[in-house]
This record gives sequence, C-alpha cells and structure tokens, in this order.
Amino acid sequence: MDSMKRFVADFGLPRIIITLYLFALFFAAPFVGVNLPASISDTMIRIGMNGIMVLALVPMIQSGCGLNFGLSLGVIAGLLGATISIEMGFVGAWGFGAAILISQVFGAVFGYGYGKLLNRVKGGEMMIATYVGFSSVMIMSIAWLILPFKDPTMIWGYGGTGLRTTISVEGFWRHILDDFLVIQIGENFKFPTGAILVFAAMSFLIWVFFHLKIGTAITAVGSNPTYARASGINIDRMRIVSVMMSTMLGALGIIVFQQSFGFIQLYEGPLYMAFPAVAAILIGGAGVNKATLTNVFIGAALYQGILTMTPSIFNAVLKVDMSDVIRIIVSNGMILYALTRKTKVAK
Amino acid sequence: MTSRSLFQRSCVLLGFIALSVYLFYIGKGHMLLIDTNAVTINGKELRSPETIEVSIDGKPAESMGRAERILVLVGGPKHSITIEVLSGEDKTVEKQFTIPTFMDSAVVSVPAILGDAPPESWITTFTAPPVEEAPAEQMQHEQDTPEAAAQASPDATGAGQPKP
Amino acid sequence: MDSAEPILSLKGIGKSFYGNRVLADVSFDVGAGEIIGLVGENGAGKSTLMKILFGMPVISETGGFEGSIYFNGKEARFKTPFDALDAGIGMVHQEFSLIPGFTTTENILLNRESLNSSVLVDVFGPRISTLDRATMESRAKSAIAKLGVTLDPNMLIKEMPVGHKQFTEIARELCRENVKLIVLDEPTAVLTESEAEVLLSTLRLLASEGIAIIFISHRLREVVELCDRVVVLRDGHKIEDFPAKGSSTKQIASLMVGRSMEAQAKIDAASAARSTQSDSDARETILSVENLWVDMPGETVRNVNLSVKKGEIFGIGGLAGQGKLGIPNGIMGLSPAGGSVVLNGTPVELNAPRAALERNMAFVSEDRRGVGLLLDEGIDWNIAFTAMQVQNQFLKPILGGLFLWRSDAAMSNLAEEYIKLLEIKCTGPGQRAGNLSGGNQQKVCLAKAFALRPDVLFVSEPTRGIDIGAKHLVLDTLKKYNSEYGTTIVMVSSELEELRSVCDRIAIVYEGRIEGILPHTAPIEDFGILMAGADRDETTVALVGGN
Amino acid sequence: MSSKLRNFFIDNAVVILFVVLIAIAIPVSGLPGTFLMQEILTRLGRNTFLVIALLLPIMAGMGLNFGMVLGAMAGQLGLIFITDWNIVGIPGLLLAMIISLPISVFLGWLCGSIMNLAKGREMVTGFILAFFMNGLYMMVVLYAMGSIIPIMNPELLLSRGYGIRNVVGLDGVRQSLDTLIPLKIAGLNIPAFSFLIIAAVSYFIIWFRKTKIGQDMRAAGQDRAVSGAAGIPVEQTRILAIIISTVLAGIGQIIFLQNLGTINTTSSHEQIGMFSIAALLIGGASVTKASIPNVIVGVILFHLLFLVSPMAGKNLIGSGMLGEYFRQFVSYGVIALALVLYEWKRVTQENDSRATLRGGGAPAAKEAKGGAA
Repeated sequence: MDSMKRFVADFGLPRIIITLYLFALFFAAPFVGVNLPASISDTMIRIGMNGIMVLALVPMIQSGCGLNFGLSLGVIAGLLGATISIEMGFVGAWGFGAAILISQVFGAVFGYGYGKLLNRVKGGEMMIATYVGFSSVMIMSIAWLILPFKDPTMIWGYGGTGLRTTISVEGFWRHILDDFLVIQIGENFKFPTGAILVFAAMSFLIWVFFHLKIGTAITAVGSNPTYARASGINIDRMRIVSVMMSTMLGALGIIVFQQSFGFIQLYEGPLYMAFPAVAAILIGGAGVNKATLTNVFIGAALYQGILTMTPSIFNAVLKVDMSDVIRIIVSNGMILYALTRKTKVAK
Repeated sequence: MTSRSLFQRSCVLLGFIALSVYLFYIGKGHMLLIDTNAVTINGKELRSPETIEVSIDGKPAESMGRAERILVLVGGPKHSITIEVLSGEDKTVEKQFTIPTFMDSAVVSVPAILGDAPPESWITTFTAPPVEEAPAEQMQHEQDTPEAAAQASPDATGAGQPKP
Repeated sequence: MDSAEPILSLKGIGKSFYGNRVLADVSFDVGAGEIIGLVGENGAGKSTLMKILFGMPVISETGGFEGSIYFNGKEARFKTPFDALDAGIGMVHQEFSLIPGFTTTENILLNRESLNSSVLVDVFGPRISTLDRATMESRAKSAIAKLGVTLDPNMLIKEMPVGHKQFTEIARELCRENVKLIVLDEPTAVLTESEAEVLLSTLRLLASEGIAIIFISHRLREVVELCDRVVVLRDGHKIEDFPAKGSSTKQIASLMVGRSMEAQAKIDAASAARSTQSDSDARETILSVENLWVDMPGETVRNVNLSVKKGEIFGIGGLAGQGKLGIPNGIMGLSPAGGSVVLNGTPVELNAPRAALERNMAFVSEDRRGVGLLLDEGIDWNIAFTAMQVQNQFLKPILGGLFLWRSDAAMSNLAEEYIKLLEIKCTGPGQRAGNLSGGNQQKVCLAKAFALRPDVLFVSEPTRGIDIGAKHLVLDTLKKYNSEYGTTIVMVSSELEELRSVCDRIAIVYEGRIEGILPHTAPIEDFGILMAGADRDETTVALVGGN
Repeated sequence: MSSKLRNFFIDNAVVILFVVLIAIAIPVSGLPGTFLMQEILTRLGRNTFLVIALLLPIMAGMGLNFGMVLGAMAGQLGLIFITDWNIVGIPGLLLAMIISLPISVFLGWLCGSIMNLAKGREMVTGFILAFFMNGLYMMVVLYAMGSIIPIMNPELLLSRGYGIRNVVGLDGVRQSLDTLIPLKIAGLNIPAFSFLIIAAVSYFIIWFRKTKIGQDMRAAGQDRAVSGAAGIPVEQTRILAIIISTVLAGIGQIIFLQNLGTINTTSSHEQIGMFSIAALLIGGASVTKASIPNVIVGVILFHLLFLVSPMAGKNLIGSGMLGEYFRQFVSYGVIALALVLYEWKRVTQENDSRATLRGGGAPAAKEAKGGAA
C-alpha cells in the first residue's frame, strides 16, 4: 500500500489518470468500431509533427528558465525561414533545407535577444515569456502585411495586402519527411519514417549536448544557480545558450510540423503554439525545472494519443465531439498542476 | 459566530432569495399580440372599430385596422393599454390588465376591451411557434470593439492548436 | 530595583532537540521595572529560551520543554506567540518586522487598529468596520510619548532612518494595554552609536515606569551600562547571575566563552603540541587582504586587512553577524566586494568566482544546501562538477577536441575514492545529495573542494549542524590535508574552541573589521574581549597580554 | 531626489507614450471628434466596471488578476439563465447578477485557494486557471445545458438539441442600464446610470481600503511574513481579495454585455481579462499599484487607441488589419512591458537598498586606518 502511495506521489495523480484514460480509449477502440491501425498511424504522424516542439522545451527547463511559453518566438523564426525559402523559389529537399537554414539564423538572433531579456527578469520568466511571445506574434502579423514578398502562391490574389493567412506548401516540400522511407502496411497504417527519424536524431543531439561540458553546466545552473555560480559558471551566458537552443529547436519544429500539416499558418497562427507542447512535456513527467528525454517521448505519445483517440471514440460512442473541451481541460489542467506543486528545489 | 450574526446573515440570505423571486415576478418578459379580430364572448360577437391607435404602457401608438395583430414585448405583470378609436365615435379607452407570470405569449383582444367584456376574457394564451429572430443584425455595429476582434480570430480559444 | 513578586520567573527550563541538549536547568527571575541583560555566545541557548517563553510552535512540535514559567504570579504555558503577547509580553526582533509602505501609526497598531462600529459588522464580521484613524493616531502618539523620543506618526517606514524603525517596533510593543515585559533581541545591532544611546535612555525610562526588560545583546558595554542584572548563558546552562553594577565587560566576556578546566587543559595541550610545527613568522605570505569590504546580507564586511602565511591554518572567528562569513564569500566572488586581495604576489579579481577558482583557491560554503550542493544530482556530480568546469577534468575530447564529452565513469571513480576516504555513508556515487545526512553532505562539499587540489582552501563553518563523530572526522581531515599537501587553509567558524584546536593563528572579526589576531595559545578571555568588541584601549591591553 | 523624478517618469512614461501615440493617430484616422466622444462615453460605461474589478488583488499583492475571467463566466451564466427564463429589463439584469453571485464566490474561492498554493506565481497561475476553467465552462454551456441543466427556450439551444447557441441575443435587457436615465448633452448620449454604478463601485473600493480588512489586504500585499506574525490571516485575506474581484468581474461582465446586447457564448469572456488588464496598465498602473484614476485614464486611452488604429492603419498602408494587429500588439505588449518593468524594478530595488552597505568608498577606508591589525 505504501509503495502504491509513493508511486502515486512520484508519478502524480493527474498523470496516472491521463495514462489510464488513454489505455481505456485504446481498449475501447475495437469494440466501438474505431479503426485501431489508422488511429495508431495518426498518433505516430502527430508525434513526428509535434515531437521537436516538445523537445524544444527541454533546454530552458534544464537551465531553470521554466516552461517556455514564449516558444512562439521560435515558431516565428520558422515561419520566416519557410516563407523566405518559398520566396527564393527553392522546392523539394532544397527548399526544405533552405527553410531550416534560414529559420536557424533567425532563431539564433531572436533567442539571443529573448535570453538577454529573460536574464533581467529572473523569477518572473514564465508570465513575461507568454506576453513577449504574444506581442511578437502581433508585431510579426504587421510584418506579414507589409514585408515585400512577391511569390504569387503566398500573397493575396487581389484586393488584399501582404501574405495570405495560410500558405500551402504543396509543390514545395509537403510531406517531404513524412513520405521519406514511408512504411505503408495495408490501407490504413502509415509510418512516417522520415519525421520520426528527424525527431530521433534531434533527441540524440540533445542527449549528446547534455553530456558535454556546457550541457552539464546548464543542468547545474537549473538545479542550483548559486552552486553553479560558486563553481565559476557564468549563469547568464548558460541561460542565453539554453534560450537560443530552445528558440532554434522551436523554429525547426514548426517547419517539420508544416511539411506534415501541408500549410504555413501566418498571423495569429503561432499565438498558442507553446501551450500544447508545454502540456505534453508536463504530462510526460517533467517538472517546472527538471525535464528528461523520457519525459519528452512519453509526453508526446500520451498527449498526441489522447488528441487522436478522444474525438474518434467519443464520436463513435456518444455521437458527441467533446475533444476540444477535453483537450483544453487536460492540457491546462496539467500545466496548472505543475505550477501549484511545490517544486523540490526551493526557489 | 454569534447567534445574532447567524440570524442576521440568514436574513440577508433570505432577503436575496426573496428579492430573486420578486425580480422574477416583476421582470418576467411577455410577448403581447394586440389583436383586433372579432371575438365572441358570452354569445355576443364583438368587433373592432375600423381604425384605432393602440399604445401599451405609454409607448408610441400604432394604428391598427380590423383583423390585425401587432407584436409588443413587455416585462412584468401589470400593464396599461390605451386605445384611441379614430373611426365612428371618437373615444379613448385606457385599461389596466395583468398577465399571468408564466404566460410567455399572450393575445390581447382589443374588441373584448372595447366591448366591456369581463377582464379575464381580454387575455388568452398564444400557442403558435414563436417568431424566429435574426441575431446577425446585432453583430454589425460592434465591429470595432476588442471583443469583436477577439471573436474574429479563430485561434482565440486557449491552448488552441491547428489540427490537420 | 527589587520587587516582592517577580513578573517573570523561569524555573528549571530545559530543552533538547532530537536528543541534542541545548538548554538545561535554567532559572532566573525578572522583577517589575528590572532590566536583565541576557548574554551568551551563539548557540548558548538564548534564542531557544526566548522561543520557549513565547510558545513558538517549533518547541511543541519538537516535544515541548522541561521546567515551568511563572508570569505575573501564575504558571504560563503559551501555546502560540499570540498568547504570550496577550498575556503582556512584547518582543522586539533582530530583523525589523515592519511593513515598509505603512506609516508609523499603521505599523504600531498593525492588526490592533481602532475601528468605527458599523451595522455591517453582524453580517460580514468585525473586519468590515472602517479604521478610526484619529483614535489610532492618538494611541500611537501616546505609545511614542512613553518612549521619550519624537517620531512622526504619519511617516512611512521605508522613508525612516534605521533608528526610528527600531523605536517604532518598541512603540508597537508598548502600545498593548497590559504590556509588562519586553524582550529586546540585539536592538542596538543596526543602530549608530548616538541612536543606541537614545535607545538605552528610552529603555531606562520604560523600566522606571515599571516595565520589565530582557535585553539580549553582544555589546557588553551597553549591557554593563544599562542593566540591573546580567544573566550569562553558556552551552545551555546558566553560568552566572549577578548585578551589572561593578562588573566589567572583560569579566562578562570570559564568563561567556570560558570552558571547564579539563577542556581548557586539553585544548592548551593540543595547541602546545602544535605550536612547535607552526612557527609561522618565518614563512612567506601567500594571501594578503587589504581594505576588503563585502556586501553579504547579515554578514557585512566593512574593512578587513589581514595576511595569511603559506601552509598555515588561519582561523577567523567572531560572533554571528559581525562579518566573519563575509570574508571568504567576498574573496571567492560570491558576494559583491571591493578592496584588494593578493595571492602569491598577484592581485585576485574580485566579484568573479571563476577568477578566484582559476587562481587555485577553493571554498567550502557555510550554506551547504543553498550554495554547496546540487541537491537533485548525485554525489559524483557534486564532487566533480567544479573541477570539471574550472580545470577540465573528467572530460574526454571528441571530434579532435571540438567537443568535451563528460566522462561519467571518471566522475564515478572520483566519487568512489572520496566516499572511501571521507567515509561518506551512502548507497553509491549516484545517490542524490539531497538525501544525505548533514555530516555526509559536508563531506561531499569538502571532497568537491579537495578535487580542485587548491593552494588556498577557505572553509566556512565546517562543523555547523553535523554530529560529533562527523565533526571530528571533518576537522581531522582538514588537518591531515594541510600537513600532507601543504595546503593553506582559512577556516571560518563561530566555535572558538574548534578554531583554537585546529588553527595556528586566529583573527576575530567585530563589526566588519578585524578586531585583533591572536595565536591559538592565547588565553580564552582575550578572545572573548575581542569578540565582544571591547573598546580600543582594552583591546590593546588584551593583545599585549595575549602575546 | 533625482531618482524620485526618474521613478515618477518611469511610472508615467506609459501614459505619456500612449497620449503621444493617440495624438498622432487621431488625425491620421480622420475620424470625427463627436464620433470619438460618443464612442468613448459608451465604452467608459461599458468597460470601467470590469477594470475596477482588478484593483483589490493588486492591493493584496497578488498582481494582475488574470483569473477575473472566471467572474466573467459566472456573469454570462447568469445572463444565459435570465434569457432562458425571459426576465427583462432592470429586474432581469439584477437577477442575472444575483445568480452570478454564488457562482462567482465559489470560483473566486477556488481561484484564491489555488493561488495560495502557488505564491509568487499568482499571475501565471491565474492565467492558466482561466484557460482551464474555460474548458469546464464550455463543458457546462455546450454539453450540460439543455441536457442536464434544463433550458426551456429552444431558441437558445443548438440545432442538435442541447448546448447553447454561439450567439445569444439579450434583447430583453439590452442597454436597459444605460438608458435608465436618458441623458443627452451636446448631442451625445450619456449612459448616466452606468456611470452612477461605476461611481458607486469606485466609492466601494475607496471605502473598502479604509476598512480593517482593506488594511489587512494592504499589509498582506506588502509583507506576508510580517502580517502573518502580527496575526493577520494572510491566506484568508488573499482569498477574499480574489473573491471580491471575481464577483465584481461577474457584475462587470453583465454590465458589459447588456451594452453590447449579445453574448458570444464561447468567447465573450475569454479576452476580457487581457483587455481589462491592458487598459489598466495603459492608465499608468503597475503590478503593485493601481488606482481609480488609472482605471479611467486607462479605459479612455486604450479604447481611443482601439477606435483609431484600424482607420489609421487603413489610411497609412491601405489595410484595416494593420491597425487591428497593432492594437492587439499594444494590448499584449503593454502587459509584457508592465511585467518586465515590475521584475526589473524589484531587482533594482533590492540592489538599491543594499547600496549603503557597499563600502569601499573613501569614508570606510579612512575609518579603517585607526582600526586594529
């Protein structure tokens, strides 16, 4: 009984409920006529789409900057990369590569400035990150209107000014990763090898990074900044590095997302991009200042699993689509839980 | 907590409940259909004059012919109706009437009022399906409020995420 | 001033925390209008005694106390500090407990405001009444009048000079209707000399009105000047209780720090045995500090000059809050500092921890959990991290040195080595530091410093909060390390005994300055006088006598 | 003294900035003065109450109450019920307020308790809590109403038979507060009664500050530890601040919606928190300090900006969306700015307060010469 209690305390009741809920959905699926292989395939595609965005949160959590609600900044960098690549007329792998390359440059610049700002407001990062993210999205919305883009697939046909709200990447690099080495089993099951491979590769890079001298230093900064300072670490620099990494990963993440989704969403699209990623990593077991790759994998799988399974099961059983409401409750409930829990490292 | 304050708190609570009931009573909205169709009361057929002007609770009057119906929205149980007869013998009749609280739509018969029929026969329940209203029109003149702006953006729902 | 019935009477008070005795059989009386000076070193039991008196929850949570308290002739066992306040005991704390954005009046009457009556009270409770500002101001004024000083009742606390804040606190205690006893904990510590003078005369005034006062202070001169009687606590026992009149600061100081004869003899013997090998005068200076100031909260260093000889164990002692802890924290760059620190003839950059570490200095902080450890990481990380970051140990270059890969195996080996050497009790190198006991945590901190192979090692409060066995091991390890590697050690401790048994020379810090430096063989009274901040003449005498 | 002047400028910099911005934008927008006057009067009547709801938590040191959205939800539930029961006019609005009251109190208590679990992170907690409760609110409004909670009027329901329609018209109560006392000055309609209500609630806030509990809130807001040691029930006081804020937000939302005349069931409440907070901050308030004048100035400036920026944008680059995005940027940006200033000031103040301890200056050195050793 005691070990049971400890398990509940360690793992957290909400997480247990979510896991059980997902299992229940999977068990129920065949009985209510939901196509299980298709659902699993869907889940895999979504993990490939969103995984890197979840991964992008790890560096900042590890360095003690908290949950990066300002991930939208990275998303903006990704959007800039994607649109500029299209404007330059690159297609296929070249276009995709160019998009990533350009987005990384923007990501680095944005991340540096953002990191500088966060260093001045230690302790209040999360709320400020949220609103800095929001206001940057709006600044960029103005920019999308007035930037001199010319490519006809991207600008409003006639009457309007500036870029369209959604731009199709069909004919550029739609599904370039999802279809790379794709494994098709039967009609309903498709394994997006490319996207998952890229996710795995990025995870590996992050793993490597946190085994390097600098990664170790960042972990120490997040664990106990005073200890790190007493060990001669420049805390502000480590935090900036982590914020830059997070922003750049966010930029990459949104491009991977777009190739699978098929569209680039401009204007207010990036506004709430950070929230699902934050919810996912918290569901995976991360805390406000401790996150591992396992948290990322479990979190992405559980969260995307719920997103895929909930609507299909509910539709089949109750003829009700409550998935939106359930998504809102689950993701924000999880964030709320993490915020109110007393963190192990005081501060 | 002293019993005195307990008592007073209970009084406040009861006061609120009583106020709610009272507000419900005086605020209940009704749809009145002012009707000039002929009615037969106690075997006597009552007809409306050719042209009249009707006003409820002192609102601007509307002119009505025979066999017409106009719709008036009112709140609360007690109302006054002013009927000015413009054809035949010129006269103005002002009467008070009460609508039962749970009668949502009521037909107010002008001939019955003018014909001095007993007050219970003035008002009858209306049971046809209610008239459809278009809310779209109300949206128009709120275009540049912050609220409208918020409604304009599809992703305004918290933690929204584009779905494929 | 004698009184037939004492206001407060403590009888046989004793207390132990988790089997660790901190107070034993303390009894004394306080009469009406009497001022008692309560003195003792840190850890002598003063604050525990006050916690018992005020019924702090921590006392009952740790098993209550022995003995009994009589207040106003009746036995009193206060369950919470509020009970004590209601009974008529006031407390003025060392830190100001004032609301900065409130006026003097608002602070004096905090949570005891005068209220206008209102019909809403019955429904919404008494807190819905508005404040009666006029009455409040007159109440505050009358409390201030009792002090015999002028305070603007409408001035904001944050705009006040420090002295006025202290008076506001006292006025707050006086403002209670039935206050009979006021306890002041180090009330003059933050005051200037002239402010302190005013405070003392205020206290005399209060006493003449029949209010009893317990005055806790390290400033012995003030104690002698102000108090009627002095109660000296040492190691949880009441040592003496005598009239202040006619006593001297020197006498009180030696009572405070004095040891039993056997212990003294043991220490003296130990020191004597070492004195042959620590003939330090001939050695070269490794570290010299000039005009050092350090802004460390609660441990401000104002102006420190000292030099440390190569290979010696240099002790820094002094009472809490005088600034001894600020010295290593300033030199190591952890707290903002200025002045000059010269190591081996080259100046050390201040305010840069890395620069200090790169000059081969290491520091074991007094704040183990806050500064010393990564509580969420394993022992291996804790020990190896600093050496890895500063000296690139435990790293393997990969891709031709482009990246430095952390070698978990090497870290683990190092941790194993120190676990064996320092007898760290743990499940293995991977155990989280947060789960270790205090003593073992301290050993991990030492290991972290040793892993740097420093030329100068600063150790701050190495034995604070650890058990006896671990204490010995830690001190022996330091001595062994000093003799084996010739490492210069600067040890900061509030335990004089410990300093005398380990160090060659001991500097005593008082009010952010070095009050004097004595050899470990100097008589204990001399240390006591330095610690109590005796005036300069006496210091000189003590120094001469000591040598 | 110069630092005081600097602080004064920093405190009012936001107001000055926006005044300048609007002074430039009004001529560019080309909107007539009477139109702007009329709109501002309407919006003052509509929004001021909601912004006032933010004041008490700021006083209690809990920052900007992003959780006020919870109150807005309660207000909307009240309005949905009276619309369903067809209670019209002032009685309808009063009844809606009474219905919202227990819901607001409960939600406020919940919000306050959760914020007590996350001391020092009240704002982000309230922000997320608002999203979370929005999920529950949607559950109630879109799924429970008409199925579990009886709704008599089929017109309110979605065609599927349960759940409230996206837009609920408030014809019965529409502007009944604003027009209760008809007042027209120089051709401008003035919502006199709404202004009276706002005056009343402003008086309430001022009076409340003078009560014992208001004093306790101020104390708890400045120093929790000292207040607790003095016997003030800090946690309870904080919860109360949030409860009152939530209740006021509920009433404010009802006043707001009666002026608009329609409820957007799933989204009317969502942005209310943000717009109210942005207005308050533009009025010169900060995370720790806010007053009634801040509210009035803020509502006027914020809504002027809202009115003129789309037209100004259109006239500048020919896109109305530019102004639309710009005003959203302003709302988010001013909150970000206020939060940054707040954290910044906190850090600077900590350093300033210790400045005297950092010796090193000449006096300390001189004194040292006489010192020992």
